[in-house]
Amino acid sequence: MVLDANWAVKWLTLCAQAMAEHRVELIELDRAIGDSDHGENMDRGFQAVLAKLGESTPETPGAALKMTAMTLMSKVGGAAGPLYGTAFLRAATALGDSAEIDPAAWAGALQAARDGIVARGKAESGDKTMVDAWTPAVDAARAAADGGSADVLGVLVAAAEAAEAGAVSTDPMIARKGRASYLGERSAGHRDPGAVSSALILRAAVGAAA
Amino acid sequence: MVLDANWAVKWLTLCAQAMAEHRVELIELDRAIGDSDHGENMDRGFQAVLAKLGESTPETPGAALKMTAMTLMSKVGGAAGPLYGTAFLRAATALGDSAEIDPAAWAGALQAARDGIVARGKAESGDKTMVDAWTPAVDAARAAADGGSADVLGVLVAAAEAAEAGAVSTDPMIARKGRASYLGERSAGHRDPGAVSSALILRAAVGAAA
Amino acid sequence: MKKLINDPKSVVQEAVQGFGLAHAGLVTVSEDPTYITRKDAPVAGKVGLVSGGGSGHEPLHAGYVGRGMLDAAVPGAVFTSPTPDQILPATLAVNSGAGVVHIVKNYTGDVLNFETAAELAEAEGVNVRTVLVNDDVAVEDSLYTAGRRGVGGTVLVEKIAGAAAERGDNLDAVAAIGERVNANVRTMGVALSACTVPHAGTPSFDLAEDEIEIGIGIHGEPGRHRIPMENADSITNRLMDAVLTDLKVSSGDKVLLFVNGMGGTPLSELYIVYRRAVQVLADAGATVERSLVGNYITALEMQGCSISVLRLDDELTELWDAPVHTPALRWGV
Amino acid sequence: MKKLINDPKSVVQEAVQGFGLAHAGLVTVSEDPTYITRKDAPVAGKVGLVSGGGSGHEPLHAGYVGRGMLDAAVPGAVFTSPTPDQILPATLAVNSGAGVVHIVKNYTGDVLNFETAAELAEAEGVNVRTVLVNDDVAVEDSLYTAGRRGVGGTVLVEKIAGAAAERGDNLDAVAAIGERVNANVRTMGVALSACTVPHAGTPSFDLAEDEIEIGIGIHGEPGRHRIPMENADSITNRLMDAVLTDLKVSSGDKVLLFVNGMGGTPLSELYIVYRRAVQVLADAGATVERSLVGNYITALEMQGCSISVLRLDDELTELWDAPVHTPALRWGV
Ligand SMILES: Nc1ncnc2c1ncn2[C@@H]1O[C@H](COP(=O)(O)OP(=O)(O)O)[C@@H](O)[C@H]1O
Ligand SMILES: Nc1ncnc2c1ncn2[C@@H]1O[C@H](COP(=O)(O)OP(=O)(O)O)[C@@H](O)[C@H]1O
Ligand SMILES: [Mg+2]
Ligand SMILES: [Mg+2]
Ligand SMILES: [Mg+2]
Ligand SMILES: [Mg+2]
Repeated sequence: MVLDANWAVKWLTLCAQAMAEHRVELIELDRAIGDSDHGENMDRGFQAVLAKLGESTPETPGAALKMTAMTLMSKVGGAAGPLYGTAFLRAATALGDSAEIDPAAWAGALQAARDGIVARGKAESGDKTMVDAWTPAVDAARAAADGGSADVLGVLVAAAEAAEAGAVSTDPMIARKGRASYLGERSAGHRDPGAVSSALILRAAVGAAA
Repeated sequence: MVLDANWAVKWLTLCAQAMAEHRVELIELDRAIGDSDHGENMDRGFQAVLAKLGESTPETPGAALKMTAMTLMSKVGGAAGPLYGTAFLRAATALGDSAEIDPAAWAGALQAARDGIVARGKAESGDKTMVDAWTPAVDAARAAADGGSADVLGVLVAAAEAAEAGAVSTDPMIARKGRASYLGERSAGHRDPGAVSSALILRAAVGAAA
Repeated sequence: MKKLINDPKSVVQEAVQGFGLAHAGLVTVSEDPTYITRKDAPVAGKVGLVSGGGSGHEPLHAGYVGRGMLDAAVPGAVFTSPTPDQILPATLAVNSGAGVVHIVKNYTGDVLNFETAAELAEAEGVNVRTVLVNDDVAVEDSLYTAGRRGVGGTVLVEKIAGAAAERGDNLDAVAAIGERVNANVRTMGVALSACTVPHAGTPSFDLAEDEIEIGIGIHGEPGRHRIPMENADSITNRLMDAVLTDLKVSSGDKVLLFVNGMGGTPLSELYIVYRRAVQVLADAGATVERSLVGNYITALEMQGCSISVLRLDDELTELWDAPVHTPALRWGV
Repeated sequence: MKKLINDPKSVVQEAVQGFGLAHAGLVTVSEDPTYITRKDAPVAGKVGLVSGGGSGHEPLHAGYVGRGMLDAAVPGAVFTSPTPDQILPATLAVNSGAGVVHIVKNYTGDVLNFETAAELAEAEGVNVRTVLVNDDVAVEDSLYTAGRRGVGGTVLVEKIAGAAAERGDNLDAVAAIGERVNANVRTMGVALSACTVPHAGTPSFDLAEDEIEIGIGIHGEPGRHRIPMENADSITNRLMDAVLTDLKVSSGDKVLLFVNGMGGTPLSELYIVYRRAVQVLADAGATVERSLVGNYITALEMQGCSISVLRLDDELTELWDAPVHTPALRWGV
């Protein structure tokens, strides 16, 4: 199992599938503390990525992620568009031209993605945003990669599980960034949609490698 | 029992009471085949009549009806305002200065009222309008008065009963005048609100004499 | 029923007060009896234009009082035509001696009340002409109805007759222009939801989640028939079909296309309807020379729209383009 | 969900097409990427004004493209901010060389997308200034929120900055005027019902028949808190209280009062609110010098309203009065 261009294509394809499948769920989550569009935005964005993949096949994982960044940036809109756009762009840059990604490189790419989101959105952990999925994911991936015991699949799994737990952890939080922050305390008791879509993306990475 | 100014004042007071009591019912009837305002219009109109009665007491039945005509004309609006206004005005004219009304005079006043409504509204019997209450009422009052057997109360009762039956008779009719006519066949199966308010008015005349 | 009101009984009065405050530079409000006149009324030598009807259709009619349109508007209770004791003083207030045109939507109540007021005004020496607007193709104009209703076309009659009066046309000429507009305009409407009259408190009709009413008027009356929900293009096709057939639109015709919101429908949806209506007209060989899209004659918060098509000639177009300065319609000034 | 649409996915595209057809004399529509420019853009020597945001707030922003207001509008998907690949070409299209001002409502998505577009435009040699509108007093402007939202005040910023650009102010001056308007305007809104985003299909929040949401924005988000239904005067008092306190309105102030409908509320109700708002201002010793009442920045078919108060000075008043010729706001021309 190697993380190469094939894997990247499969990952993005599974992302598109996941967004289509969870479109309504993400809309419902956003309906509760936002403006009911997150599922629609993500679905539209990844359908566009899928269309691009149909046009030409990227040569490297980095190229695939760069194409994804540009597409999400121009098709998603809202807060999620620029944030995911930046995340994929930074990850692509971190990966460079490598044909294959090793555990450390993947952890580094996730770190770059997370830092990109924070740089753009200025959210901190606990602000009830996608950062609350990404930060634990990065930490888990880094730990798995550094431990040396995990193969690349193990790193993907660690990141996905941590992101999922991170998404769940947003439930009691009071939002301090993004649209949900307007609700103040009323935002508590709901899961952040962006954290959930982030976990879906990281879970799809596992599926593509399995 | 005589129909004098006192009776007229009591009649109009009972009319106001009836319209207030049946306000919602008349709105509901008008909601089904019109625009939901008949009960509100009639209530507003007769409350204004009541207010006028509080300001000065009419000397004759004719004066009471003329005041009512002018008040309804200026406060009711819609189709019912001018139609009832004309009806009361014509009745007042028919009664002239008489201090007391005998059966024949009352039948004549009802006839004049009915003719006024027809002159203004151009509706025929069977068009599903207030005319379908007034025409049988006039006929019944005339028959009772002409028969000579009925006292004035009998004439009032005959008119009220015929008006009530007339209102019920509008149920299956297809409206050909007024707002309900826009509905075409969908107007069948509903009672005409103006016919019902007409019956209430004629029933109040009985109550005032009882 | 949730509404931004204080008391159903004071809705019209308070709305008119607010209107008067917001447009104090343009209009004068008489509160008892209720009517609104143009600030500079009566305009010397000019024919006066008066319209009115039940409230609940805002901005109609008060929103169209001002230079190049109405001289006075007379609002009745909600969905209830005004009374002669309102219409008469409004008529007298705007009569400069050149006479007054009453623009009356064809409803029994409006017709009767304006009729009485016109008689009374004539008795006071004012020449009155009445233009009856009856553009609604949903209603058959036959012995078996009260005749076609006045709906969307009313706005166009008021604008164009208003421009004719402003340029100095005499009483008969202004009335004739108004009648020409009425003769050349047809309208058909659809409701996706009913409206709630404040004093009634419940929706004016009940419509299932998958039904719409075709052929509604502007008073929350149910329409001619009820059909399952369709998409915007199909609904537009239906409305346009009825309008174009009745108006006998033919290739080469130049028209004004007016897509009107009933009050509760987003503007974006009106533009979707407009888009399809333009296509239908193009298919019929007609060209849209002028257009109007928005909430101009409403039925409270009803969701839905009406489409009006007015066949234009050069004079009507010129009068449409003439300056107008009212709270709700303004251009060229 | 009943809407006059064909397909939730084509709502924006078809509405924009209809808009372009209806206002072909005033605007040019680019369909892919989607943006709308003033017909005569770029206007030589003039600073360009670009605004944009999610769709569903019509007539904002496209309705304000034209002389004396915006040079371009960039509509995103419904309630979703537009993307840099729309904002950038719109910016380039209206740049005459005098630079471009981006008017951005303060939402994370709008801020981020406009930020990227501005960077890209700067990279292509266009000077860009950004005016961030954040007039919503319902949201506390603190470290613990995304900051106050841009709501009703946006319309006023666009009109007044547009007039400044039209009279020939330079880039920094236009931006400064926009910021001055923003600094002097506060807004607070209320919803009586939620709206339904087409692609979502269900109302954006659930509100009982006897509840209202105080402090709503324009995206169908729930408000700051929910209270039992009250009458129009009480609701108006609440909104005005919040606005006047935050704006620190004091005796002698001259203001512009803007009562805005959220889309599904009848105009008559807005006038009832306006009436009370004027009384509240009078009690505070302030005078209403200018006013605007109607549906100018909406949330689809939401029922409710917002009240904005802008403290005027002579220059702002003069710029407000300056001629404007757009599909949705027009005077003096
Ligand atoms: N400043 C921020 N930093 C990180 N993530 C954010 C920020 N603001 C919003 N988000 C994320 O974006 C998600 C909402 O995305 P979306 O609904 O598509 O955009 P919008 O809020 O513009 O409608 C939120 O659930 C949250 O995870
Ligand atoms: N042409 C007519 N002739 C007689 N009665 C009529 C006519 N048109 C309407 N009506 C009566 O008026 C009633 C409706 O009155 P109302 O609801 O107050 O006025 P509107 O129809 O203007 O809302 C109808 O129920 C009918 O009885
Ligand atoms: Mg969202
Ligand atoms: Mg009625
Ligand atoms: Mg009525
Ligand atoms: Mg959004």
